[in-house]
Amino acid sequence: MSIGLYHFLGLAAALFSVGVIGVVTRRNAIGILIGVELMLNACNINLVAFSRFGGGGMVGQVFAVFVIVLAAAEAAVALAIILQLFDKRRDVDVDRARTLRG
Amino acid sequence: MLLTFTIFAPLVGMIAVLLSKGDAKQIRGIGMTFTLITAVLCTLVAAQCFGLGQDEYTLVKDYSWIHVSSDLDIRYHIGVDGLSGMLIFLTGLLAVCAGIASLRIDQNVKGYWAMFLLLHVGVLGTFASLDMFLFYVFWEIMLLPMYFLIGIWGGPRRMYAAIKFFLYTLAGSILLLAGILVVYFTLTSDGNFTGNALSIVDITNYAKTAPGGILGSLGAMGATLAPWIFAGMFIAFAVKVPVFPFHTWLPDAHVEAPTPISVILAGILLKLGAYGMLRINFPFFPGVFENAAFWIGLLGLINIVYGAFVAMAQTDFKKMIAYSSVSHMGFVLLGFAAMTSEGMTGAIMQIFNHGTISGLLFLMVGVVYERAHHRDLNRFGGLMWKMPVFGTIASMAMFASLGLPSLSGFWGEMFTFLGSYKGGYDGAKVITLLALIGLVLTAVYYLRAIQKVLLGKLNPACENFADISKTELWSMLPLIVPTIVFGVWPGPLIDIFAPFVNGILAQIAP
Amino acid sequence: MLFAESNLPELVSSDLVNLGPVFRHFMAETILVLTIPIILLVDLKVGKERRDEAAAKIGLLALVTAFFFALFQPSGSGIVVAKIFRADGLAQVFRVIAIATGMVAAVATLRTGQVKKGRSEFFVLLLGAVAGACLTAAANDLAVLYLAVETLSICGYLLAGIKKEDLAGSEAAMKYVIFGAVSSCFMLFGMSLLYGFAGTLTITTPEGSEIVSLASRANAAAGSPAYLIALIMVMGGFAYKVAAAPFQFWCPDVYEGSPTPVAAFLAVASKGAGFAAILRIVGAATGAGSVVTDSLAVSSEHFRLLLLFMAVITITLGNVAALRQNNSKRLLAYSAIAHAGYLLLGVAVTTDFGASAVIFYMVVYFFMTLGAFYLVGIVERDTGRTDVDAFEGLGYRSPWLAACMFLFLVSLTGLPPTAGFVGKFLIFKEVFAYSGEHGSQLFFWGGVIGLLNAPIGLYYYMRFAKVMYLCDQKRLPEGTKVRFAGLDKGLMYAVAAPVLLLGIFFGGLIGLAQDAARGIFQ
Amino acid sequence: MEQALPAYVPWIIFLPAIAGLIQQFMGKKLPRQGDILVIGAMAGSLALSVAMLFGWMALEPGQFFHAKMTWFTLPNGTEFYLGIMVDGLTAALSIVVTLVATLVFLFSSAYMKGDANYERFFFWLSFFGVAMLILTLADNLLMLFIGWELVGLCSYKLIGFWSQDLANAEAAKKAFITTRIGDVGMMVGILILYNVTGSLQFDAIYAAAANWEGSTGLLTMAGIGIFLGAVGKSAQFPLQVWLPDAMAGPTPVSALIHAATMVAAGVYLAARMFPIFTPDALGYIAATGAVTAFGAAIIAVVQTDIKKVLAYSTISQLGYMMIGVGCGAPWAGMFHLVTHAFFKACLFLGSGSVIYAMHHAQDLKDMGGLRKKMPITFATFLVATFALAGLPFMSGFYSKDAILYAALGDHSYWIFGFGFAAAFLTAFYMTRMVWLCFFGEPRNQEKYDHAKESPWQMTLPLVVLAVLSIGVIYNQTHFADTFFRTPAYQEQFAKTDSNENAYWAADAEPPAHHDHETWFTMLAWTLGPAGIGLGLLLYARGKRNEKSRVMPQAMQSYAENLAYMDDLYLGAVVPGFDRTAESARWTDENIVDGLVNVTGRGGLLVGDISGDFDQVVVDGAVTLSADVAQGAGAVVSTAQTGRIRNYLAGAIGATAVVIVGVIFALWIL
Amino acid sequence: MGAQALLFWMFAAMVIAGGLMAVLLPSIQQAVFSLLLSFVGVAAIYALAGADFLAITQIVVYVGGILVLLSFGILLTGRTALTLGPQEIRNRPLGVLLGAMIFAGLLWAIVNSSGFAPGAGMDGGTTKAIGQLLLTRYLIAFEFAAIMLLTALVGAAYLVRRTQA
Repeated sequence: MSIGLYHFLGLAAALFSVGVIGVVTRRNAIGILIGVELMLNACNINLVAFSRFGGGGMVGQVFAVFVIVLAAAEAAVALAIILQLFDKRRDVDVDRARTLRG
Repeated sequence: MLLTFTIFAPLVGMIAVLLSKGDAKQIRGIGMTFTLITAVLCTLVAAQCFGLGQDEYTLVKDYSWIHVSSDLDIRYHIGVDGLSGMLIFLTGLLAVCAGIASLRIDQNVKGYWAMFLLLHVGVLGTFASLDMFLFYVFWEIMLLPMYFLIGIWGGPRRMYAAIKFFLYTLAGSILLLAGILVVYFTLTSDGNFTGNALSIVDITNYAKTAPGGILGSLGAMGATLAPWIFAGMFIAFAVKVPVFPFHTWLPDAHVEAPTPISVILAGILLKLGAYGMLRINFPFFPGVFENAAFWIGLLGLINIVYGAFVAMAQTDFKKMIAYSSVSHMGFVLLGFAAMTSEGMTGAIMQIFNHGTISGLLFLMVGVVYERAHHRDLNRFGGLMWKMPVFGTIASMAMFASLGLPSLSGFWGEMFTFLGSYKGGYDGAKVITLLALIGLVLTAVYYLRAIQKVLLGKLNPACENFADISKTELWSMLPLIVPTIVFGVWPGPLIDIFAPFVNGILAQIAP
Repeated sequence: MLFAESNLPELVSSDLVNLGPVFRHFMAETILVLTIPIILLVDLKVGKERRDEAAAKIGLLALVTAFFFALFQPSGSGIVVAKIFRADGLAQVFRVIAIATGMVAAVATLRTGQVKKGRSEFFVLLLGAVAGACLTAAANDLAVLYLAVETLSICGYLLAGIKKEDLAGSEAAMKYVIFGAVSSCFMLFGMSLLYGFAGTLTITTPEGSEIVSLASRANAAAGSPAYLIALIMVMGGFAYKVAAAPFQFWCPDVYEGSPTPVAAFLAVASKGAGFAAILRIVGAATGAGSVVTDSLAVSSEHFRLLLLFMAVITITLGNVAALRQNNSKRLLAYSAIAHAGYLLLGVAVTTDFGASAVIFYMVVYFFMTLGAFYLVGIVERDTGRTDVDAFEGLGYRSPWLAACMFLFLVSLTGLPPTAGFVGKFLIFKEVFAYSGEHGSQLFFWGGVIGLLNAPIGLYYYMRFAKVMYLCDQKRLPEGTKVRFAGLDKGLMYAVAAPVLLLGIFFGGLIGLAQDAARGIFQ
Repeated sequence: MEQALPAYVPWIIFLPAIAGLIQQFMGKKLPRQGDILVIGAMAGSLALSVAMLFGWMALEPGQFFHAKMTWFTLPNGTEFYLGIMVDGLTAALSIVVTLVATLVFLFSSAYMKGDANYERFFFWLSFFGVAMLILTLADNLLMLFIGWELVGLCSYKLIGFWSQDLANAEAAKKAFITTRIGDVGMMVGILILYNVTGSLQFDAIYAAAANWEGSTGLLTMAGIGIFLGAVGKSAQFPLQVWLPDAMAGPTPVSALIHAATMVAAGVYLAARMFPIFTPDALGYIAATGAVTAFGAAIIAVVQTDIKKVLAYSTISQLGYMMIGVGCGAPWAGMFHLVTHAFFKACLFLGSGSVIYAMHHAQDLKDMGGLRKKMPITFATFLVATFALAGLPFMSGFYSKDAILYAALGDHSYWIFGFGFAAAFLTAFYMTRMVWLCFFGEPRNQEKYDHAKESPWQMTLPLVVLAVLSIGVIYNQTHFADTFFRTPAYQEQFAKTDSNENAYWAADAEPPAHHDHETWFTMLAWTLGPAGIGLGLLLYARGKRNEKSRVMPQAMQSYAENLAYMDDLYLGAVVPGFDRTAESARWTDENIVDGLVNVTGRGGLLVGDISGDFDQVVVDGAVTLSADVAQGAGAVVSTAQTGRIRNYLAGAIGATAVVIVGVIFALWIL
Repeated sequence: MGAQALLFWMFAAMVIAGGLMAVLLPSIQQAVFSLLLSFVGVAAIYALAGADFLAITQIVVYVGGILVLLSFGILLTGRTALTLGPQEIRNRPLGVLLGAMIFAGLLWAIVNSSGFAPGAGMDGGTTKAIGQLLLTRYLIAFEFAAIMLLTALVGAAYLVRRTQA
């Protein structure tokens, strides 16, 4: 059998799940970001797969481009905020940042 | 137009009060003026309601209010028949009394009168509206002013009472809303139904003919749903009446509320529940009602006996009277359940007369409280000798309430019993005979109260009590007169709502 | 064959975007977006000390002009702009809401002196967020939708943390950004699958046009499990935007931590944008404008039930949790969650009237929630407290403020004669009507549960009323007079008046909402 | 049958009514606080009733006056009437009422002189007169019931007239409530009758009863129900407890209300309703009467309070009348009612005169030898006593005789026995009282010294009443003959198996009195003297005084403990009610409130919003609901840990569950 | 199975392995470096799918941008981040469970779905096509994205700017 749409989709699903694991288990804010990046990549794999093997056409890849750009921006912002918080708490353990709760 | 003016006269008054820059005195003046205007208009409206035909409304105004689509057409549809006419008259009556009694309120006068007048907008609107949406809107409008009137001008535990009142009533009216919506959507999708799915009149007429009731078009689901909706609406109104076991807000509310508000509460708000049952609950679901009659009668019995017993055990004057209201509203249910002309007559007479009498009683308590600043039955005594006028009126009121003939309280009970014994459901006779116990119990706690407050040696603590003042007397007069007049001559009272009774009996007990 | 040159058609002029319609239908957004670099340039020009007020002036000016443009921009259900936007009523309504919210938030920030430092950044971000919200409502292309949503989110993250000296603010921002990033991943994954099903990024097809879109391909896709899963994941992402269960966790913390005007903005504008997008996506996913086959009908039914459960859970969750709150911002946050639930209830029936009910409710919600937050902001300014007890005795200390607050609360509770009641009435009417027509017991009981929540709502809203009015007037905290005058007063009256008037004369707005909602579902 | 009502008849009611109102509203301004007005009005209606009597007698036998006007109409067209019906019963009772009332009013004008509330007293007296006359003249059960309740009210007000003293208030309350209990029974009767008849007019009811469709048991129940009303008002067993206490009221009140008229109204009711009584009902009535007559008589023997003696004697005499009705001879009952009204009123007023002289001391121990001090009182008192004791040629003799004979004729021999014994006891205790009061040595010297004869307003009534106690002025056969000729009664007579009534029904010449069996006549003649003789035997020698025991231990203690009835009520019934009430209150505050709150989540909300948890705790079961709602809120709040990762886990977990769940639910399963 | 398949499985393994390491390794730096592995793998997968432009962008932006950012972050948060050490990971079983559930669900759904839009798909270079699209259909979006990036950076810069005095 030749490699087709479903292989890519499966790969994407797997990568997405891996990202989920990271998001749920990491206590380090940056760790969580790592998980997020993995999930985003999974999405991109989907997009590319559909545009390559499905009837999606090129737009999918454009979408992927946007995703990558936004991912970068998001990462930058997230990092900024995390550093901002770190400045005050000297601590990247998100579990310990819980003054807001209830 | 008259009816519209009547409904919104208090609103104008409220705006006037809010805008007036005057001091407490002037505000009282404005408030009182508008209260009187309202009362006069109410009387005029009631005067229109004699000699109507069966199922006939007068002073009807029916404008489109919100026309969204053919199936959602909310109308400003008002009108009165004998029943609502009578109750509007009662409202005017009590408005005057409560108004005069309110002249003594001196804390935050502006707010008080605004709320007081707003309350009447809600009440009058509810009595007059023939569109369910309108009905619900007015019904809810009553909540807030009441909440504040109890909560701000009330006694020490006013918050507790206010919130309790609010929550109970709102919980009830939510069920009402659910019911309205279900009825509404069913009718809009019902091919046989021609007419406005929100119009009380149309739906009532449809309920006569529709196969399987107004939910008939739902088929089996409708059959299962109808009792639920009926029960929901019934609870909504039962909370207001109040019916056991939804009555526990009443004593708290009464005890904490200032005197005039207790008067309104007992005199009018409780009646709204009964009115709702007569106007919406029963006519919409005649079939269900017939099956439920026994249970309603049973609830009535419980209210009568249980309420009387609880009242008997009270040491707080006001609480006792509050529970006596619970007991007396039981007669209303008993009369409804009977589905006989006598029963309906008795119930509706009870509605009116309990309005005047309990109003009078609460004014009495107010008078005592003014002077003693407590309501503990055991700490009075011998007031008869210190304040004879008060004593006379008070004992008259209590005897009226325990159903002494020649005072209006008698008729309600008498006809309720006569009708209920004829009642159309199994067990009516047993329930009625058991309810007779109420006669004795009522006598017991009222006579006890008379004895503890009025008779015996003059309690030294009450040495310097003055007899009731002119103002207080004036605030009672509008209630004393009907108590006596309708006691000896109930004719006009019956005549005004007779067509309604025939109508609803034709509806629920054909 | 990697890196082989492909043979594409050359560009022809017709492919180029015609900017005319863009300016005609999206002038407001254009203004907002173009103002951002202007502010930045001005920053460079003016001195350090004047840059903040300069930015404020420009930003406010931009928002106001944008608002008026937004009001009068032509819109119609058929209009497609630059292939990727729709300028229909939906876009119109939510665009107006978003810009208005932005205006009020900006004013609130200035009036309550919330963000002292970094005003210019604040305005830049606010403009960005507003623009994002507007485009979210207008986007008709998955990629653009994602772009707009992300813009809104990212600016939101930064706004939440804009007070960097404030620990709570930073924590809120951190939670917001992380939660947002994750849930947007879910949304994106779902979108990517939808793209796979549709074969195009276009979401809906306006009636009369032949554009292939998700809506027109829904029938084909409906049979596949992945389709429903994709929808669920997309809904997850939007549930985060509108703070609906199970993605509501961030909401209370973020509202409490972030500056009050920002909280207000998030509560109204970003929720509104979310719902605009939800309506569009759900409409497309249930095959709006095309003949529905059985398979699609079935999957739509399942999807409806999911939405119903989501809604009911959200309502109950928000109400019950709000019972125990003492911080007014937090309390309003939970109430916002509950309201998201009510709105979802309106979405769940997937009828045009339901959609119009949602739009109506959203407009009302805009007035009452914004008003409540604004007043909380004022009280916070003068007392420095945001707990409910800060309102103690306001009924006597500044009666008109209390009156407005009370009006908003009554409306939030949903009692007549306020607009809040009408909104709930329309939504529940539709729910019951649906259950009646389709004989759906689930919808019936869902509606009942929703209704039964009202007393709970009443309870925690009335706590404000209680502290404002039912307090012991003898022992009122003296001195701390809450100033309520000038612009604040005017603005609040302007916001309060509709809450009351729309409760009595709501026909017009319903009509408007129905026009806006026409064609979202069939 | 019916004859147009003479125009003056309504004025029998109107006169005292108008007088009462005037006196109420301007009594202070009127001379002597308007008592003359009241007395005059009552005298006026006396005259009118006399006229009415003769007017009625002029009618053909069996005819009666009747007039009615519609009062109000029910929605279903049922009409209720204000109506007056004058047959023998009415005529007789109205005479009694107006006459005794007039005399008592006159008497009070002296007796109550100088009382703080003199004019209130007269208002209530006239009000009573009005109510009593409504009751008498009514042509339907509704009006009768109204009058019935109103006389109850007046009796309440007048018993409690001196209610600065709580004991009097207690007595008044007791009277009202006890009679109210009877009224419940009466309501039952009314309900049953109305349910069948659809009207409360007497004629309709008679007709319905005459050809009764529906079970006889129901009719019996109706009868007994109505009769229970009478039991309450006429202080029959077991509701007699209130009457002795009612003596707390001023003596004229006791004379008018609690001896002559109101208590007799019960008998009137029984007689009025006679046509509807089934044999069983009649049996029950007779039995009640017998038990009451005998039991009260025994108690009277040991009473030391002069008014209490009379009170118990009244109870027992009322029992007698009931025997009469129950044995199918309502005419005998009514006859005794009339005679009793006069001599018992005389006795009460006499005792009143004595008490007046004794400065409101009414215990026998303070009396003795008063005959010298107050001859008129003594003489009249003696006459009345003879009448009550049933000495030949006195009114009481004939009426009792008629009743006993009716009992005999009804073949209810044990009832006859009871009545017989009661008659004997009556003679005995009256002798005892008279002796201890008027003969012998004064036992309280200084009171004795101050005592003097009462003014004419008090003595005149005594004389009149004493004269009326002479029996020969009555022709009781004629009484029976004419007074019950209305057809309803005729049919009923025909039904009841009393030979004498059968005879009346046969519409023949009434038998003269002497054709009783001789043994019966002998007995009747000796009964009274025997009792008196025994009394003299025991007391005349001055050995014994009011304290001394005269009966076997069992009877004695039974009598001294007032037949244990009060113990029963105060010890068991009343506390029982109170305890029920108390527990009801507790339930209401703790359970009902609680339960509803649990369901409505109200408890906690109400509780903590109003900020007083104590209240919630007081609200009992609400604490439970508190936990419930606490839990609900707590679950969510603990979910809101503030840990972003828990949030993520929650959200993602939910999504994962939904995804997998959906897949399983929709496709795999 | 052809070379393409071989490559695919190889890179897929690389992606997943890298990803797993990135999420499972306790040390944050190691995580970042394994992330690099995964990213490169993804880029390769793009290339396999014929998305050359994306592959390059992937390398540039992710490897050259985001990874650098992350490592900067780690350096700036320095000590604590390193010493968070063993506690770096918490309730891994839950995470794995959730991951597994989602993976299973998605995989099952995808495998059983046939409704994907059919089409020949396209091959050959994509750079020009993407360029064209960005300049025609997505021009507005493209510009908007630019402004948006600007805004984000301004905001981020403001946040991280040290606020002395």
